[in-house]
Amino acid sequence: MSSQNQNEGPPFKRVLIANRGEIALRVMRTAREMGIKTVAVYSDVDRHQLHVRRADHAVCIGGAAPSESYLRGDRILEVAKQTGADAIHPGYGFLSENANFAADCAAANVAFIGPSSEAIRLMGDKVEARRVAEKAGVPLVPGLKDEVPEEELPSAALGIGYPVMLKAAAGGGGKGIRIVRDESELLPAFRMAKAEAESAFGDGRVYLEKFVTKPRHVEIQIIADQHGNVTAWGERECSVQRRHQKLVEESPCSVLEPELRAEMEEASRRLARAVGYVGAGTVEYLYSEGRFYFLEMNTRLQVEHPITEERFRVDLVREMFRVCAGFEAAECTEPQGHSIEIRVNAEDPDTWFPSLGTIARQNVPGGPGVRLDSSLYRGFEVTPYYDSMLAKLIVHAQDRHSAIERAIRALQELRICGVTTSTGIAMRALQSEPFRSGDYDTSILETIDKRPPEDVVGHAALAAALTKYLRTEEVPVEKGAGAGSGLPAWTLVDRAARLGRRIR
Amino acid sequence: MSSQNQNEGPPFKRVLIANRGEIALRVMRTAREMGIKTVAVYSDVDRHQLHVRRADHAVCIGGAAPSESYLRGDRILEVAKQTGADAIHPGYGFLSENANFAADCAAANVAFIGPSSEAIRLMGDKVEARRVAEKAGVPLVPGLKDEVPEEELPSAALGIGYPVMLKAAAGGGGKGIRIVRDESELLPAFRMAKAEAESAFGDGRVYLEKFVTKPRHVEIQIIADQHGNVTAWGERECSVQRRHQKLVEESPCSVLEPELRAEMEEASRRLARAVGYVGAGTVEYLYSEGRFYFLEMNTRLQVEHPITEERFRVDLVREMFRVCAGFEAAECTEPQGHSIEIRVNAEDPDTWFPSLGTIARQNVPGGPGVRLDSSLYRGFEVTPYYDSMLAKLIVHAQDRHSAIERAIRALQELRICGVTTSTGIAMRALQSEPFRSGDYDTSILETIDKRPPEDVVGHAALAAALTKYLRTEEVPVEKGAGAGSGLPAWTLVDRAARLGRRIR
Amino acid sequence: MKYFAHTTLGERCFEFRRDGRRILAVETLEDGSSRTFEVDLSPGSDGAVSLLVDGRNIDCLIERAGSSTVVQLLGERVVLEVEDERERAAAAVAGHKGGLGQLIEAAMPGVVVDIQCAEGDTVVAGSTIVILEAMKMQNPMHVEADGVVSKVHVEVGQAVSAGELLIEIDPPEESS
Amino acid sequence: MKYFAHTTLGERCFEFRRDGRRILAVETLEDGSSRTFEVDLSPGSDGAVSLLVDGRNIDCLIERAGSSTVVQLLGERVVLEVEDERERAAAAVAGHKGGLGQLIEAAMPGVVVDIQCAEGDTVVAGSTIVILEAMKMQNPMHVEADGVVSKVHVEVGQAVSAGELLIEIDPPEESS
Repeated sequence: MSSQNQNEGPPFKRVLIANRGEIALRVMRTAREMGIKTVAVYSDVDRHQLHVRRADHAVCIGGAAPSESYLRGDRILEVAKQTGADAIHPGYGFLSENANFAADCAAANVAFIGPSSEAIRLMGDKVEARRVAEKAGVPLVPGLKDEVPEEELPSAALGIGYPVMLKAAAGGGGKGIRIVRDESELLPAFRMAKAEAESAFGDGRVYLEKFVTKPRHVEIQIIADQHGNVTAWGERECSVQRRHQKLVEESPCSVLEPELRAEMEEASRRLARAVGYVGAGTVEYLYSEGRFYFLEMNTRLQVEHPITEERFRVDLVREMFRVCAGFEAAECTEPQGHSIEIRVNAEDPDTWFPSLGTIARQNVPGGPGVRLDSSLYRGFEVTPYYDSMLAKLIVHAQDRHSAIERAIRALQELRICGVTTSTGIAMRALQSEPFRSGDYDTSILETIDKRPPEDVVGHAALAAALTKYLRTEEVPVEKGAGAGSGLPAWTLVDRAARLGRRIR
Repeated sequence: MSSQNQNEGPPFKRVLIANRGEIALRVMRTAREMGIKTVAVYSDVDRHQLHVRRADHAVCIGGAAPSESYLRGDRILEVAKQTGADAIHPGYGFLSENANFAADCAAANVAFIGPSSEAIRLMGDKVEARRVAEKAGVPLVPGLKDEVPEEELPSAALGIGYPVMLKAAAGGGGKGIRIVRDESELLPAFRMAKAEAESAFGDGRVYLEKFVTKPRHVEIQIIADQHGNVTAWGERECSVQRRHQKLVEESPCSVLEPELRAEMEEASRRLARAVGYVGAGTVEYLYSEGRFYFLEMNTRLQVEHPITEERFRVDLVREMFRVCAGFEAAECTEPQGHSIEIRVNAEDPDTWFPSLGTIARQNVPGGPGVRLDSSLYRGFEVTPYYDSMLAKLIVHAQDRHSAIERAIRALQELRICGVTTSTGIAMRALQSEPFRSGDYDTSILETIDKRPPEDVVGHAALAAALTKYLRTEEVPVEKGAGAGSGLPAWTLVDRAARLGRRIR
Repeated sequence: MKYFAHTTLGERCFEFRRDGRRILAVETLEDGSSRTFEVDLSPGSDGAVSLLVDGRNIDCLIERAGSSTVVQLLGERVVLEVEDERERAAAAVAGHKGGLGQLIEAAMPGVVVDIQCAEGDTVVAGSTIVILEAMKMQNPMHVEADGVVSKVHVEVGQAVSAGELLIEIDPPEESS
Repeated sequence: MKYFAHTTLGERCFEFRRDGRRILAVETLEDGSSRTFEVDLSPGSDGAVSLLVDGRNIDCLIERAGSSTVVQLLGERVVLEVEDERERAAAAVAGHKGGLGQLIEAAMPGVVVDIQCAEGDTVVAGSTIVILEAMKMQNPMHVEADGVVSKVHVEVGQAVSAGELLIEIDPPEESS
């Protein structure tokens, strides 16, 4: 493997970015720095989005609904041809894991910045992916693929190791699941589960699977080139989730031993090699008390890739362009310190509903160790058409403790007006005992106290009451020095957004 | 030397920050991350400044003129006592190199986050500083302290090495200076210089000094603790200057050989030891074609400290707090990549006049490798009372080429409305051949073309003409999708700032 | 005049008095005692309000959202309602709170993917009543207080806009 | 109607025509030929204007500063003046440019630290005439065109506010 060479020259002439929002900006920034011209595509409602305004060229490709624009692979390839783009970067979501689109790009002789169509197809089919993983020696959650007769159950459970889980074949959403902690509970539980499944679903088949206790989501970043090199760039822990959506990610994982990390990296490399992978990819695992189990492989750039970038000081988008153009993957650098990402989603922290509206103003954090990947601008409208993630706040510091303090400090500086965001709940997670100690799992958001601290509520009450006093009793307020504009001194920011009926 | 220990706990309980603007924020950010409470002091006109709004406590100390507020050491110490602050961080400028204030802090039993009063005094006196440096074996620009008789001149000049400079003792501002390139020119030049000096200043004394060709400003960052450890953190090159004010800084210096760097670091350590230095300090040198000469030592945090922080991943403010509290200096880390800082000053790029006004809006850059240390907010007023530096843009990338591209990309994203800033001239410097090649010296801003590129001017002309067309012919413009507010679609941002008469 | 701030952590009661540039705030505590502090307010054109309370800084941003006030400070978002004495008196005259019906409205534009009630059903506070799909997410909407479904205005598969009335709920019979 | 943009790199001349949502721009080049391009304009509430010129994106921010227009784009700041046909005609009637006197005004508040002329002095374009100290910097102010100092309104040491008249200069005698 060669190290990066600054004299390589731009690997492509012009790249079409088949995405929107922060990830389109992310890709454009690196493309611009590499001397690659950028082409933005946009839907009717996105004309003023930053990804359009920051591009060298921009072409409208259809209506607001993704199916009419960002998912229109045919239209996008046409634009690539028209504008002379020799590469397409799909970002994440939309067409990024669409094997057919990757194949179409190849057929049209436009480089798809990602793995081969075949690799996407294999990893996109969950059953197929598990099969390939098993064959490549990547550990899966132990379990039986078929129902076994009652008499074979105890030895099967022993083989898997307690606690085990009995799962109705026809079940879903947690229904029809029973946890068995030792052999004495096994047969009674099996019989009850069977009877329940029969009556609930009309299908009495019950499978045996390892019950993963205290599951943590830990994933490995890999980059593979066309010369057979597969490099692994450590892990990211993404266990702070709600509704299976990641909210806070960190790297490294605070409980991963170096030996196990090496094992996970090696397993990930084997999997990548098994499918002839080229590009950046992420292998997701369940980690549980010193063991790890394959979940799936994401054959694209991951939302949370910046925390890997900060620790390794690598530009993963640059590497994607490089390996796609045939350059050798960069040699892995020595990671440093600790990095945390906080996703800023437009959503109500209590209801987790999307929060729609117009961004009236924003204050962004700055200073040492703070990075903001944001699609926001004043006047930005949060619409129901697209993902509710508005921005990502990434911090890096010398150790985990400092990174947490820095993340809290940066969140204190960040303010977004016009919609409600998920940052309050991220603040709660960062300040919670389980997170601070590192001893947490994917249930963390269900277990912690989500209310703001009492002194903060008290100060808010005073500020709100005082503001109302000034408005109500119409005291002529002297303008604070440096306040600047001719606004009435106590003018409140009026919410353009209509808030849901919850707040009354 | 110990490496930093996250279990140390906060080194101080509460720090008063005797400064304003971006450096006050910079110090506060680290203090907050370390768990140290912060006290802001402010002048009448600064009530709404971010350094006040981000502090835990804030106290008004007087009028707008620095002499009535930020330079009032007595008042500041009083506030420190009142608020229970056990430390004072002076930032840069104001009281940061005031030996008496440092002594007063010591007498009042409040930690001054900086070196001893004595070290400040020694390094603050230029003559004394040169004496100490010479004694410590730090090279000075070779020259004679007294006039020598004509007959001794040739051998003296040979000892110093050509080219040499003849300088009128009473001269100043470049007057009465003659450059001599070889011995044949020496005596005639000496006689003419003497005669000129006699007639111009009534003082015919002329001194001989080394003429430093292609001078570059290169400085070494050091941190010294109370246990005799002095660590050196590489260099910063600050040769992009106008009116002796730095505008763009980079690290490392692109022409410094490792051996010379080691020599400069060692010389700086010797100087620090010679004055019993404790804290962060910077030794400034003139670098010229493989040699370096002592200029002065700044006994405080330097404006451009972030480029060192980015390369070494060290928090220099944290280290200042630590060594001041008696902890051992952190061990020096291995520097990585290349870092560039651009100062954002409110000033007209043609006249270099300060540009006063109110910040109507700003767009800040983001994404990988970009840091912004800024005191700006919407409504911020640039007043004549204080320094015109509004913000610092810092980038880091894997190598110098990428860092330059990243700095350009970030400057393209940065927009400040309401005042004129120095970023246009920084852009010119970054894109100039001398800067790109690394072959430049302190004259760079005098030599490069400062006009914007032709295609940019053409696009600006089209945009401005089109906007006027829309206003003049009052075409009802459909609002761009996502434009958001109810503003008339083509409303221009009106400058609150009154521009000088130059632009007409 | 007294100002009452209702928060998730209880009610706070303040009175204010001008004293030149400064404002004195008096908070009445639960036990009837009170404490006074000096407040210095600096409102900014960037929407932020800086309050110095006896020198202690509270840097916040205040938005109104309907009848509520949203305060952002220190990275937290506090939603509360502030009422002054006159408003409280008026509300008391207008009748007792509670016992009124609820209107379930769409919190966002979306598609109704599930309706978990029928007219005449008794529903309990906190139960899911409708699921709206928006932004590729299933968003359950909950009942806020016990009651009886009086009218269902939508059907499964129907696209609705924000604020559109979905379901009406009457108070439970025994309390109306 | 034609629009003339005066830039540091010469003059550009444009005409515009609406075509539904799009605008057609016709630029007249120096040799009298012209080129046409399609312009799509998106003005934003954040002050930015996005122009697509035949699909090529020009993302800029436009401010007015007196009679000048300031355009920020790609990290550059371009100051120019735009005049339409009517304005140009009006200016031509109003008389020839130049040959007028100059008023030297304080570009910023500050203190006069040096006056390098006296009434009656002949001054040449580009020469320093007054030095103002502001922000701890010495700021020299220059003469824009040759002339004769007719009035000095200030003295050394005097504090002046922005825009305050410092010195009046008449046109050189031979040209007035």
